Amino acid sequence: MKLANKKLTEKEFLEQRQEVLKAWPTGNDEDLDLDKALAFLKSVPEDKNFALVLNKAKENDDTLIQPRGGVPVLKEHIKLLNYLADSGADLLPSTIDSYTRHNRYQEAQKGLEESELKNRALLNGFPAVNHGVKGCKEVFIKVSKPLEARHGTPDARLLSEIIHASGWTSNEGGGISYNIPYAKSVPLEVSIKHWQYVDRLVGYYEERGVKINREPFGPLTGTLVPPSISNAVMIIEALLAAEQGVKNITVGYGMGGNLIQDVAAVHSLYDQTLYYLDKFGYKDMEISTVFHQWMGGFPSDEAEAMALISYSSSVAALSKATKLITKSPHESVGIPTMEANGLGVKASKFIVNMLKDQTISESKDLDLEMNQIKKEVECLIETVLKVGEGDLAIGTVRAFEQGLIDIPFAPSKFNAGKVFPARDNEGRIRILDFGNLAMNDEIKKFHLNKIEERAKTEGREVSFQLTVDDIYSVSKGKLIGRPLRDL
Amino acid sequence: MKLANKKLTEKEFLEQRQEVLKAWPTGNDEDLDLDKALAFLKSVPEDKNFALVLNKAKENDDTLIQPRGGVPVLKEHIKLLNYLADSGADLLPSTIDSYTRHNRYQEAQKGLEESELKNRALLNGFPAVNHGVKGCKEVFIKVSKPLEARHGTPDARLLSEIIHASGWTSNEGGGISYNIPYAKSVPLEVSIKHWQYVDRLVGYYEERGVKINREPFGPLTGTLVPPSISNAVMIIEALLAAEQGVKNITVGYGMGGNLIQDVAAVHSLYDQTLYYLDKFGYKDMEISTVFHQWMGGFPSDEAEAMALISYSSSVAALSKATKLITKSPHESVGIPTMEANGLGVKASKFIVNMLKDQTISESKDLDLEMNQIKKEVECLIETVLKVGEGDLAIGTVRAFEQGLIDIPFAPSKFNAGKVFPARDNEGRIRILDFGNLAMNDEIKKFHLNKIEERAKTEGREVSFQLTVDDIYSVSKGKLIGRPLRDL
Amino acid sequence: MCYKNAYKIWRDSLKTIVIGVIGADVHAVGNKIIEYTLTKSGYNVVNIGVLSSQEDFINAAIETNADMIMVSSLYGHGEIDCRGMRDKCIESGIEDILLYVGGNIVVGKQDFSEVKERFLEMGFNRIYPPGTSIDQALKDIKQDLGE
Amino acid sequence: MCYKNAYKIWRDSLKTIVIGVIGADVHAVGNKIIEYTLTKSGYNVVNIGVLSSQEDFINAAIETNADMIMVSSLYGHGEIDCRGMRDKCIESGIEDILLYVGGNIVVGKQDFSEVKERFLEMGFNRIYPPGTSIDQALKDIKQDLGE
Ligand code: B12
Ligand code: B12
Repeated sequence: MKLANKKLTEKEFLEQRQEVLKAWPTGNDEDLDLDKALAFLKSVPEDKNFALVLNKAKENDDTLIQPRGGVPVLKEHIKLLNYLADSGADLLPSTIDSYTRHNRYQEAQKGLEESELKNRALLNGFPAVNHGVKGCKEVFIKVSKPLEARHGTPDARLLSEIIHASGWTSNEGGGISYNIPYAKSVPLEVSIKHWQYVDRLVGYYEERGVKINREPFGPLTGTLVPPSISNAVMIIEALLAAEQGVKNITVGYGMGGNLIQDVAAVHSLYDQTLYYLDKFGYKDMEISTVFHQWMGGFPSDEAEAMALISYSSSVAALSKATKLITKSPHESVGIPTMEANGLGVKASKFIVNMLKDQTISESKDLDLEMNQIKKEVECLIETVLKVGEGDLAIGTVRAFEQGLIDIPFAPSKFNAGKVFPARDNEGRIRILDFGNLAMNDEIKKFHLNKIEERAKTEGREVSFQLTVDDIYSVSKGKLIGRPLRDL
Repeated sequence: MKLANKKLTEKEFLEQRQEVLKAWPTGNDEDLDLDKALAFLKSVPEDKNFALVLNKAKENDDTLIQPRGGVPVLKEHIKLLNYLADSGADLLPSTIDSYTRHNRYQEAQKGLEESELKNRALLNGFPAVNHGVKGCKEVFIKVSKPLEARHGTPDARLLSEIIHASGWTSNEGGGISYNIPYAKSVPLEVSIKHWQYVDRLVGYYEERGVKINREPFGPLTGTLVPPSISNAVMIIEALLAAEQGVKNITVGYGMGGNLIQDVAAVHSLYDQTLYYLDKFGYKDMEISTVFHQWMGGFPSDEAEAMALISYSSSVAALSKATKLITKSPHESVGIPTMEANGLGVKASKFIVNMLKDQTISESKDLDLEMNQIKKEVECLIETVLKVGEGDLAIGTVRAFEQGLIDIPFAPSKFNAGKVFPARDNEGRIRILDFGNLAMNDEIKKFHLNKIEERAKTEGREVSFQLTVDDIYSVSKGKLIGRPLRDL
Repeated sequence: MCYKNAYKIWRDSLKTIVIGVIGADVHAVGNKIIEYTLTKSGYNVVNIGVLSSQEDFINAAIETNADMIMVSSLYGHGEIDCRGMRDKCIESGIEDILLYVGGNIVVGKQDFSEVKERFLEMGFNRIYPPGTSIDQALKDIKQDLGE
Repeated sequence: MCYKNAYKIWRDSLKTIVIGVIGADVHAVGNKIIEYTLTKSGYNVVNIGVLSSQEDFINAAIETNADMIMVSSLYGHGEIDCRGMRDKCIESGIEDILLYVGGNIVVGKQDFSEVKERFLEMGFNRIYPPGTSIDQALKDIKQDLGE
């Protein structure tokens, strides 16, 4: 089948489905019968439906708290999730292990078995495919909050089938955001097709009256990603999902570190997602936003990590994001213990409650930053449509091929990897090297001026060294990687 | 001697001094000879001089970190301070115990001896007068950062003599701020006179070329104090100090909880302090600002406390205060352990570093809030001058007598205690009951409107219950004490 | 029966609690809230305020024929300030009065069971750990004073 | 001697280090920084990138006659992914090659002395705890490879 941004017919979908379910024995489960799954999903109570809980939060101007978290052994995983809920999590995750993400179910099985045997986690997440509907349903039944699969899987078709049939009403990812930062040699064309399937599955349920939330992964590589690049990717994935019948979408953003730029990014992400969905004729969409606490390298000191978590939460609350994904004080070291994860949740919840009734006042500075982001996003999206000759999916593949869209620090060979960011004098993320990025000269000049200004302040040349220093800086307790100054 | 805002002559000062030094045997120390003390103070290196370090920070736009901290036993106290410095404190405190604050040196002695015996602190601070110049000098010599006495002492004359002669180059307090929130039956007239002496002592050294910093205590009762009330007190104390020859002053503010109001308060505090000092002809003043992390009831959960500490630090950094006074995760329970205190320092330092290059953008909202505070402060200061028939000291006493200035929740019977604050819908601190507070009708209307707006949102009447709910709210994780709503 | 009398009779029917903050302690906020809460809960509250000595508490209790003395200590010197209080009550002839203490009664974060032991020995009837708000103690008060 | 030759001779004089990220791990940032730092420090760096198998590392080492293999593992599966690597080196005839491993090599916060033991047994020469940046390891590299 040729790539195109076009809704899969039910026939195409069902045919593909037969293949998908064969990838691993758990695909055989009778609960994967679509009618059975639909009936089960319809029995999910309102307060465990991810989409409905998000809608309510948006209405109330709340920022909901969701940690990451997943361990291999079923019992332990359920224990973890309940602990997180008790700590204050409003929404629950199940972070999937990396073998499963690469469809290496055999290795996942080995890791799972060894973890059970040794009583020590050898996998970095919950192998949902290996646990199958049986295990995933048990998780669903034994927790009291909505569940989402969080992963990083270029081909998440079987995984998605299993989790939705188990009553999990949200799924993170997208054809770009779960490929470029998460894989090396999966062609974009392939991952987009696979995510069309995942979205079509949600559309299938949606058409039959079951609300399921979808969440493109905003932070991408989590490393100095300029807001316009991630926002453009979010909007493209929202459009691709909408075409397949998805109605409830949460677009995401990973904190950059400068308050005004971050708030501007969340606001313009929301505005432009609405704008483009409307422009392309997708109606009755339910759009919310998710803010990710600092996604780059964390400080190893736990008090500092707690401070960073709290600061991230303040920004999230002030940006009025609908959801906040939290980190833990163990972030720089390894998968957190249940307790450490809970500390992150508690601190985050405290902050969003404290800041519930506050916003960032409108200001010229905020306006300018929003306009800047919007202009840049427009450049990118228009270019994608142009090179795609009107087709968004094709345009995306071609734009990445030509480096017109380019995600910094991504491992994928289908990403040009020529864009290098650096911070300006206020710590806002700007672009130092545009590579082939589809932005006009005015924008380029703006960025370069800002970076030159900074380099001048620091008495040094504009070079890749700025980028390197900025990658390390937050973990060392500074936003901007300035050379040490005499005190 | 009659009260007046007039510099003590050297003769008056020296005469009074003789009495002061007799209050406790340690007043007898030969190092309290003014020439000896002066010589010692002149030997204090630049990086241990509080005033100079503050000046440098202000120039660099840095926000310095200072914890609170003091334990009775000398060796333990030195250990504590060095630990705090290693955790990142730029400036060191010595918090004085409560007996000393009330000049009950006998009881302090008992507490000190019992603490040494039982190897467990029975005093809530460092009894500096009992330790005398000998002990205080040892502290000074064995730490590497500038030292300040932090207390709450209506009559701090002997204490101040001892600490300055020991090389401590900053002293917190003032005739109002260390009486009204810290005493019940000390007449304001008396405490103002005693603080004139303390300021005159600093003026004496200042005239002879030694810079010493003075810091009026901004947070007052730490409990929902409207910014204009504390700012007015700060400005009055700055003027009283300047008259006695103090040159280096740090005016303070305790966080209220709403970002914009807090930033507005710090900015206008700085602006108006400069304005009034200039207006009354005090030249060559060096003014800096200090921001106190949340001074009201803390949450007992340590993760939440860390979050509150971090949020407070963000506000401090964004307000560009020169100094930040930190709290610890043990705040709600008791005097923190060394380690817990260090955690607060680390988190705070991390945040001010992260936000070093950021400010709150100018906005209409911020401007309006600043103007509001300035107008109110003007009302208060003009009234004080009026009832004092031009004399600030006399005016202050009379204004408090008549409730024209009135500090919420203060224990002093020389405070009217008729003002009750409450938060508005954005969590800004407004005044619910003005008592006799010297503010004009326009201001009163503004406040009452804001509070009515809130009460309406919550579907209840304007009453003292709002105040009570707001006193508890932050410790329960909300800024505004709203009635529980259904979720 | 005139209005004033009715009021007095009602007033006298209430149980009386003396409250205050002991020693050199000036923490006034909790004290004001305690007065507000106990009054709202139907007690006759005699508030001697902050910076009160043992004698201040006892004298107030004798004068008002109080049923309970509720000592607040927030600033950490509670241990020193409260010693011998029960003995003074005995000397003053109110040996059976209920003695409550709460707030942040010792310096720092200490093992509370030990702290409680120390204050029980001093003769206090109920001892509350940090973070116990007055609302949480209402149940005990009701129980000890009768509905 | 033409320019190209001079370059080649200089190039050949450098010690060669193979770097990459093992297993299903895609953490690319540290890997790019390691390449940058080692190159700047005068090593010939062969970067096989993320998602590399033991075989990928060993083949690259053989092809480039490398002095050291530096394995990064960030995502937590390092323990599974690294098992048997020394044996494979021996089989492939590069038994003496230096094997370094670093990053976040196991799942979660574990006692590092135990972790180190496990990896020493697997035949690694140097094992680094989380938070050790490449700059901090330069000293060891210099020492092991000679100046
Ligand atoms: C950014 C990031 C991501 C990005 C990566 C983008 C990309 N493609 O590169 C994204 C968001 C995609 C991501 C995904 C995942 N991540 Co991740 N990620 C991070 C994070 C926050 C920073 C990593 C980073 O770039 N640091 C900056 C660079 C410069 O530092 P560095 O990577 O540590 O490398 C330096 C040193 O380690 C050292 N070093 C590295 N190798 C070696 C080798 C030797 C011999 C020596 C001497 C030194 C050395 O030198 C490098 C340069 O100085 C870390 C946590 C942290 N450190 O704060 C988690 C972290 C590494 N991720 C983790 C996990 C589990 C995942 C996921 C499974 C998702 C999840 N559960 O959250 C997926 C895995 C995907 C996969 N298949 O690999 C865990 C690993 C847990 C563990 N080991 O127990 C971490 C530690 C977070 C955590 N505490 O849970 N991640
Ligand atoms: C506000 C505050 C101040 C204000 C007080 C203003 C004023 N005049 O009222 C200022 C800034 C002036 C101040 C000064 C000092 N403070 Co202070 N202060 C606080 C703080 C932050 C909040 C207190 C408060 O108002 N809470 C709100 C009210 C509603 O709650 P509450 O006071 O706890 O009272 C409730 C309960 O405790 C309970 N309760 C109280 N008594 C009783 C009795 C019974 C029987 C029962 C059942 C219940 C009960 O009911 C009350 C209502 O619900 C607390 C720490 C905290 N809690 O977060 C420290 C704290 C009490 N302060 C402390 C100290 C040490 C001091 C100082 C010595 C300075 C210093 N070292 O920092 C001085 C002491 C001055 C003096 N001589 O007393 C310590 C005490 C340490 C200890 N016990 O180990 C604390 C715990 C902070 C800390 N962790 O270091 N403080």
